[in-house]
Parts: sequence; structure tokens; C-alpha cells
Amino acid sequence: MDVERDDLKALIEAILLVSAKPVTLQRLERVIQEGRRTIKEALEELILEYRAGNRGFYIEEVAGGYQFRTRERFTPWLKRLEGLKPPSLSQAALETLSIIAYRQPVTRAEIEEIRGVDVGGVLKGLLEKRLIRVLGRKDIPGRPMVYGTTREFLELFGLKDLSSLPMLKEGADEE
Amino acid sequence: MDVERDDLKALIEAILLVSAKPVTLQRLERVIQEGRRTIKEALEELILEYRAGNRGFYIEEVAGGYQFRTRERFTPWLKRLEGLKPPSLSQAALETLSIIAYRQPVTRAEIEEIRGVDVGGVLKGLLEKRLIRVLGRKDIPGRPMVYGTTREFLELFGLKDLSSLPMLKEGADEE
Amino acid sequence: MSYTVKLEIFEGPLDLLLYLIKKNEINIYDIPIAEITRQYLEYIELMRSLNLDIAGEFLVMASTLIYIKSRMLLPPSEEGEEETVEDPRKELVDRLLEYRRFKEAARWLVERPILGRDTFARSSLITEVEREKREIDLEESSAILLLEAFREVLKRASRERPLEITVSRISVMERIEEILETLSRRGTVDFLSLFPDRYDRSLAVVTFLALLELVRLRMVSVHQVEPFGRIIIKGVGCGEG
Repeated sequence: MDVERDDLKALIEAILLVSAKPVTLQRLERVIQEGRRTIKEALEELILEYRAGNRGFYIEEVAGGYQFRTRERFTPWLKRLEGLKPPSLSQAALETLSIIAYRQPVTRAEIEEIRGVDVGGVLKGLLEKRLIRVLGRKDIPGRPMVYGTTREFLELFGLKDLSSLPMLKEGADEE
Repeated sequence: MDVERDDLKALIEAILLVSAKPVTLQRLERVIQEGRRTIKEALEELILEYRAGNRGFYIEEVAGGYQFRTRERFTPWLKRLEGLKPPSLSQAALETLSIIAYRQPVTRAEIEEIRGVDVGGVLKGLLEKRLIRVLGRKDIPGRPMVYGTTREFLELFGLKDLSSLPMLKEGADEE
Repeated sequence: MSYTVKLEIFEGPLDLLLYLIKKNEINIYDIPIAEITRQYLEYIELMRSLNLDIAGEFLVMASTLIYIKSRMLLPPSEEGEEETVEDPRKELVDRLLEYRRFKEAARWLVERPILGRDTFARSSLITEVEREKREIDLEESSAILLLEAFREVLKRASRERPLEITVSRISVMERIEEILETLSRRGTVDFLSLFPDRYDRSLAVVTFLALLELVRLRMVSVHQVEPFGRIIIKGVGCGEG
């Protein structure tokens, strides 16, 4: 009896692990094929257990379902994790990134002047990837935002700091 | 001290939860920024705890990293979850894959010699599934491509690394 | 002996040969080549009569078998000792053994706990969740972001209504209490919703100062779901934690 309850809890855990999205009670019922009361009770015990223990994540009741969520106090580390994701950078992103790296703080207009194309979408992507950030605004008419690179940028490219960027060849850019 | 260790374990849990792919020890080090020994010890404790408890999942050492995996006895229920795509591997694909796993880097001609049939289509399928990849070209006439297995291959079969493959039986034994 | 073929799909000629060897309980090191060749050709015949596609490799193997059979019929060559004469079957046997090793390896693989079949990990759908959970790092720049947003509020206020000097009816401390009270009730609050009266510039200033103070005291945290998106104020210690 008690073993069954324990097993039911373990099964719910497994379901929550596999499901990225919140799992509704109906869904649990369909998958487990036990009565709603039984499932709900096991689930509630499980929620309490996760809450009580010193665990890295807990069960959150969210969007009409249940979901594993990491504890907020670990967020600073987990953010680093995202920054460590294998990069997927388009050529356009890479070019834009290099302009920002060497010319920061730099405005969107300045980047577009160099690249000769609109970079709105690219900037948004780089901001989402946290490779660049808004450093502030430039004191010129329109007060455009200026962009700079982030810590994640350094991490991604294995740079100790910005001064470790290779020197830009002066003049003679074409060969 | 003990609290710190507990917290470290919880942090590792959180990292494993948010990572879709196996997390390497190096990655844990970079994210947590603690010594490798400390992390490894906490990790091993955590692995044992998961193994001992009646939990829905455990930590598997796979593809050079660590990953939460559901316990096999819950598979019949988990299969009912919508949106799961079971891997489809034909006998031809499995045989080709095992030849590549053991003989990499290996050319298509070498695989065909062993299997005695054309493997063009099978190779294409395996490449698409990212279970194999082109490692380069062999320095023989025609410079044929050579193939090897990927991290995804290890993940799919729950292998820690290539050395976890069993020794090939040499010659003389029939059942 | 009459022999009925159970029609199976074979991976190739080697696979078929291994099947015949096993079925007949033959020692692989001493294959009765005539009998195996007969059965092999029978199988090919059957495939042909069923109008099945016969891969070229099957036919190549058929001729190899016939060649070996004919070599076996030849008397041992006269010169040299018999030991140095290689068994005509050797090359084929080596190939069969090699292939069988990999078939066994394949069987070992398929018996592994296979991801997606026997065991599951977090699915690839997870990226969506990560995106939901993603929050901009505001540790250093939260004040700037607030300032940006605040500037927007003020700009709108001044654009939509002539500036008006009003005496603040509420102190920063009082506004802090109000905000905390809202947070304790709701956990989080949308930044802009703290500025309900877009025309009340002084209330906006007080609200903004109150927020800055709360950030400084680490009593609230500021979150932005996406760059330039909504800013959420979260009470520290509210909800989970």
C-alpha cells in the first residue's frame, strides 16, 4: 500500500522530468490511469517533500499544471549555464559582434554605417543571447542606445578581458 | 560546511534539470566555480542518493557527462506521454552503426566490405540523425570521407564513452 | 532433405549465409559448401519467383560460392605440402566471422537502455521553458533599465499633458509601504502598473524613488522577460524562496 504510494510519487516525478511544459492533473490521470484523488494526494505529498528538502528544484503549480522549477537562489549560476551553450552565430551576427567588441560603446547607426545593412534583428538576437548589452545612451540628438559586449561574450570567445582581443590591423584591411 | 555541501548538491541538481544534454564535469566546474574535487564529491554523493531512493529518475553517466534519466520500470507509463518520438533504428542502421563505432575512422567502402551490401542510404540516415559524422578524409586515392560516431550516439545508447563498448569477440566461438 | 524457406528479410548475402549456417547447425569453420550453396541458390530462386528485387550483392555471393565449390572439387595441387595450401573457404569464413562480430555488437547496442525507448531525459521541448524562464541579468543595470522605462513614462506624461507643478501628496516612505503591500498580496507587479495615473508626474517621481530604494535595500528584484519587454517587480521573499 505504502509502497504503491511511493511508486506513484516516483512515477509522477518521472513524468514531470520528461515533460518540459506544465503537466495538468488530467494528463497525469490519463498517463497513470489511477483515480484523480489518489494522484492528487501523491502529488501533494511530493510537492511537500520537494519543498521541505534542500533540493535544487521544486514543483510549481503553474499555468494550470505542475512543473519542476529551479530554485531562484540558483539562478545566478544557471544563467552562466545558458551563456555556456554552444554558440550558433550567423555571419551577420559575428560581424556585428566584432564591430561592437572593437568599437564599444557603439550605436546601432554606427554599426549600420560600417556593415551597410540594417542590424535591428541581429542586435535583438545578440541581446537575447546576452552577448551584448545596452551600455547606456549616447549624448547626441535622439540619444541612441549604445551597445557593448558582455561577460558571456568574453566567456564564449575564451577572452580574459577586452584587452585580449587581437589587435586590429591599422590601414591595410584589404589584401 | 555540511550545509555548503548540501547546497552544492542542490545546485548540481538544478543544473542537471535545466540541461537537455548531459553536463560534463568541466561544465559544472565553469558554472559553479568550485574545485573539481569538491564538485566531483558532491556529484557522487548525489548520484548515490538518487540511486538509493525510490525516485522516478536517477543520474546517468553518459556521453562524457551526467544526465537525469527516468527509471526503466516507468517506461510503460511514460510511453503514453504525447509528443515522444521513439528512435527508429533498422537492423541495417544498427549494424552499420556498430561497425562505425568500433572501426572509426572508417570509410564507406570499408563498411560495405564488412556488411557485404551498399550502405549509402543507411549512412545518409545516420548522418541526418546525427548519430555519425564525417571526421575528415582518408589519405588514399579518391580521398574518401571517413566516418565516426557522435556524442548523440553515446547519449542514445546510454554509453559513458567509446571505451564502454564491449570487446569484440575475436574469432572462434559459436553458440 | 527438402528445405522450405521461411521468408525473412536478410540484410545481405552474409546475413543470409549466417542464417543458413545457424539453421543447419553447421560448424562455421567447416562449411559443407556444396549444401550451403544449394540452399543459398534455392533462396535466390525463391526470391526471383516471388518477383522480389534481388540486390546485386546476392548474385555476386552466389558466384563466389560456386567458385569455392569448384575449388573444393579440385584435387589438392601436386607441388608443395598440403598444409601450405589454403582452404578455399577461408576468405569467406573470415568475412562471415567478422560480420558476425558486428552483428553481435549491434545486438548488444539494441539491448541497451535506449534513450526515447527505454529511458527518457528532459525532452528537447525544454528550450521553450528556458525561454520563458530567461531573465535579463539586472544585477548592475537594473537602475538603468528602470530609468529607461521611467523616462518613457515621463516622456509620455509630458507629451500628453502640459507640465503641472503638483505638490506631492505622498512621501517616498509611504509609497514604499504601498508597493510592499501590493507585493505581499500579489508576489509580483508590473512596473508600468505602478504608474497608473500617467499624468501625475510627482507620484511617478515618488514611485520611482521608492522603487530605487527598494532595489537598493534588496527588498525587491527587477525582472525583464525579454529585452525591451515588460518589467516585472518581484518581492524578495514573496512566493517561493
